[in-house]
Amino acid sequence: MTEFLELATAVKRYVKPGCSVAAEGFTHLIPHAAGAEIIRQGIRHLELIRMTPDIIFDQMIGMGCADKVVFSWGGNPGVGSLFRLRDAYEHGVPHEIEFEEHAHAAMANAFAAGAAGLPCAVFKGYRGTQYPEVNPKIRFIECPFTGEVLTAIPSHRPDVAIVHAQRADRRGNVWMTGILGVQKEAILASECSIVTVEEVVESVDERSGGTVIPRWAVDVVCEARLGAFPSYAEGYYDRSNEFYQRWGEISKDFDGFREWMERYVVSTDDFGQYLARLKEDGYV
Amino acid sequence: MTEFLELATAVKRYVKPGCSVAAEGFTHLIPHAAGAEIIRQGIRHLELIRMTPDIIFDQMIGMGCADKVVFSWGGNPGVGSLFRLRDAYEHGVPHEIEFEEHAHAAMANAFAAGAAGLPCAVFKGYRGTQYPEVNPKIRFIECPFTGEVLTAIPSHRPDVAIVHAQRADRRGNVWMTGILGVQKEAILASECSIVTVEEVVESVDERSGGTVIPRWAVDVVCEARLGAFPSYAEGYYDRSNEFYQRWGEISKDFDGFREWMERYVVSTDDFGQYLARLKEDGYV
Amino acid sequence: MSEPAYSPEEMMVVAASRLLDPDDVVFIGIGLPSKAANLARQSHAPDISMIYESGTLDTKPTVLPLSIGDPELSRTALAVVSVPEMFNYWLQGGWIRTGFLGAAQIDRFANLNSTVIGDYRRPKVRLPGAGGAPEIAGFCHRTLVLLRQNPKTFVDTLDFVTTVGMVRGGGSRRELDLPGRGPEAVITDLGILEPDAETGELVLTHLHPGVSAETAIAATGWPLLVAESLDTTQAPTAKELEILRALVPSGASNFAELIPAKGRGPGESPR
Amino acid sequence: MSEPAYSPEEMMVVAASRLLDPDDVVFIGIGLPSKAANLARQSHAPDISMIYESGTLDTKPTVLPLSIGDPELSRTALAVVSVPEMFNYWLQGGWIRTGFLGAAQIDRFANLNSTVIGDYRRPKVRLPGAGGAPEIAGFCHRTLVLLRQNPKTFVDTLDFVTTVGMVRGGGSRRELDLPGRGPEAVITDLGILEPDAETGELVLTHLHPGVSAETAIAATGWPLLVAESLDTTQAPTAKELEILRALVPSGASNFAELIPAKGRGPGESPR
Repeated sequence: MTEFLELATAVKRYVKPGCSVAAEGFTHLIPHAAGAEIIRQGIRHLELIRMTPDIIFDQMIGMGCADKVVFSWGGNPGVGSLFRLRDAYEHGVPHEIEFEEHAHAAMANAFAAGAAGLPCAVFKGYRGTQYPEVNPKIRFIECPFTGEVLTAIPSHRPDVAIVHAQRADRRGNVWMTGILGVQKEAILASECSIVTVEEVVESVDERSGGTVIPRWAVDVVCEARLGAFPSYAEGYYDRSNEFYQRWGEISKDFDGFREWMERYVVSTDDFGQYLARLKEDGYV
Repeated sequence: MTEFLELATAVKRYVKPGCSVAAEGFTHLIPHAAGAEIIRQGIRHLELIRMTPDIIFDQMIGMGCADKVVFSWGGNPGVGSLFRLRDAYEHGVPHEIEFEEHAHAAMANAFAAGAAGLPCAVFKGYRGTQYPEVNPKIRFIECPFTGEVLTAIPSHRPDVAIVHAQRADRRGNVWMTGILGVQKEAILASECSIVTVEEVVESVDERSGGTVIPRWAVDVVCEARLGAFPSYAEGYYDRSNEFYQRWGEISKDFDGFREWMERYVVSTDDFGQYLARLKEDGYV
Repeated sequence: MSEPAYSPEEMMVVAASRLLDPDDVVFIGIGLPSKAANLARQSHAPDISMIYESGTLDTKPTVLPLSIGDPELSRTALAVVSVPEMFNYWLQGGWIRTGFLGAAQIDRFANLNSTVIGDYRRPKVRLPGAGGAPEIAGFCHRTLVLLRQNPKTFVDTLDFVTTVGMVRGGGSRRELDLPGRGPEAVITDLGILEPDAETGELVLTHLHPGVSAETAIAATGWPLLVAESLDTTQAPTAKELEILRALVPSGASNFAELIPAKGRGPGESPR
Repeated sequence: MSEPAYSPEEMMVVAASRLLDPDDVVFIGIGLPSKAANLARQSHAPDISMIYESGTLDTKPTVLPLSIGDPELSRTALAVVSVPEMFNYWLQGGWIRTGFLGAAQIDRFANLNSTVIGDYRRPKVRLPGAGGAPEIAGFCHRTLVLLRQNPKTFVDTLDFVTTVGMVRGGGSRRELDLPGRGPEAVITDLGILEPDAETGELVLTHLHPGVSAETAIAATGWPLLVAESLDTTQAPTAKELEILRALVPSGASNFAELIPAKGRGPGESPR
């Protein structure tokens, strides 16, 4: 059954060096507060899994949290590059990272297969591309009925899933609405799950829309208001496209990035203070 | 794009002898009006596909529409036997039918794989059971990564899907809510789809709950009020558990069943008249 | 205090309901398992999570559903998922603690038949078939089985293996690589049987009040093993019987009254 | 009537938008494809079904989304599905008519690279990668590709094959058993290229007004085939330019204003 913890406590207890961590949320509901807390606690040697690394992984990569990154699209959506990811990939800055690269269809299927307790996902993908040459986890099998060649990849079974949602009720049932990405799959595929939420309410259900994940599939709920910023929480606040656009200048130069992270993330006590300082300095 | 047709016209145009027909709806939204229309038109030699044959297939089997039945649970839910299915299986009445038998997990996966354009579904099922001995479509493959033995079955790719839904809008977008079974999968897995609806409204969306299937995935919409009776349409009318309980006496004896079908289905013009006659005679 | 009178079926349902934990997550077959789970929720296990294969998670019916997809189940559910999602993510994914099943036949290793009586191709009785049972028994952490005990149901050899319990005993279930531990108890109208920890064979461990071991042995189609210390089930309490008897099955719907006089407007929810 | 002035990029987006049918069902990549599709919906194709890989089916944004998952997209969508459902049921299932892609490099068979410039392991430029492109190009009935034409983008040999077009030409795409027909047109800032029906190699078939074939040939890293009858694209109309220029990207959100002063009550929808 679900435990209610402070985010710092939850991260300390469950996110250990060496863990594989799926932090999902497809453009929407990206668990930025949890990502910042991992950085604040200086946790290293993580295997980070996310379809779209986005700013959350760019920050963690640049701050040295990752030994490995599993991903399928590593850009700043609509803006351009993720410079910390690029610097790690192109120049091993701040250190060499193993990159396991997929296409979206493969990543989505790997999460779905993990959620379904399967060792691998079978789909039609990668045909004719060079990905099978650079990723040994892409293999091909034959349909036992038609002989058609199908693609197989291992399922994702992370140690920890971290997702953000709009609400949980007091018992730990989680409610989310809008673009759901692979968040449900990430929770169900992982050994344990931490869900940050905008607010804790008396009760949740699907009767006026949305999706509920029952409390017995959720290990920890942490209240984290605005916890998806600069991503968004539908019904609560919009995506800060402006911050996404500014992230380029913030992160382009490694030293400037480290200074920025020091001021806003490392030296702040929590995400609330991070946001307050961003506000003070006119970022939002 | 969606065509709006009278149910009789849609059935005549799309349900031809020799067709495979998936008529889905898991307890809820069972397309009884369409089933009755197939019987009324005397269409035979069908391959009927449904997880739970229910009264809809019991009627079609007893009236000689089926050459083959693909199913995973063939009882009258909470009541007992489907006597027409049993009579066909046990005694070849009214004629021999080929039965292809699955478990629910397999049927659900076969529809999902069909919807996903895959030739087969891969899951963990049937382990230790005798089904693989009696159904040659159950095969086993190895995970190319772990060597674990997995179950494979061919996907369902029916010629026609028939489902019932609460609403369609005037452009053919279909809205349903409540228990959705494998209805979406049946529509997407099939060559063509007929959706009967309680009502046609100005517009539909998911903003206050429910699921929408876009018009470009639906071939035909037919208005069929109460078209799921004695099953139900959440928000419109409840399941007639009483009719399910009475179906045993109606269908137990073959001759009595044929007389009943003659009076209520064959000799009526449409489902409205069928329901009116049921009402006259105190069945509802 | 006088003991209330009760039927063997009532004893069976009450005994089964008590085996559900207060925070259990139960995948429920229709019929007696559904009765027992609803009794548990209304007595000692108000927080129990009830799951029906139609896709309803954490449902709280106030009337006893006739089918696994009654409107009462979806209306009172915390969440409703598609049937593929139910079987893949929730069941095969390993999230369900207890599977609650009935059957037509059982053997000494608690393997079940709900497919045919007689030959598969031309049986004496064609039963409904597998439904969700094979995978419920494979992937729930444990299984509870409810069925009446007599020589027709407790048989030496199943006519068809629909669902595996302890398979052929010993380590044979583990060889199938099924994550669930398998049957934990078989609750009958005579008593409770549990698989031996080593051999996996069912052993009679409890008798219901007034039932003798001889009766249970005579009702079993194989030489029934009887535990050395045989417990007696506690009789149903007055409270349990009261709740059980108040569990009214959901009935008919008069559709003519339920359909609105005029169509609803666009975007207007009919709930 | 004086011709309105326009940029090469505007010409490219307008030309691309015209290739969408009024009842098209389009899977849209972010950036120029998204601009072109939104222009189409606001001009000749108001009924077009726009699909973004974030799960939004038939969305009708009023502002140009910056990402493929902007709130504007889900708020105005007919339906929002999970990402596994989007890729499996809708894309791989064969329901999407047109895939609308960009890339960093293209070769003569319209194969695309959006992964790396240089060596895969230690590239000169690490690009964002595949995203949905390989399967969009494989399973949509046809693909339209938008990219600027110059020797850095139109290359003899891709640094990495992220996404296949006509593969190595001839029947090589059919051998991969991909259901979609592949690229139907490549729209650039200079003109339009289409694969030859036999060989699959791209042929320059249209030049935008004022562009010469020599310019297009010089901008191409392989010996470019030019159609015998070379058409000139119709210049953007004043109306098209007006709509295009009014397509304002969605901007910032001041979260402090959007969060309610106090928490919402249970069950109350925040919409």
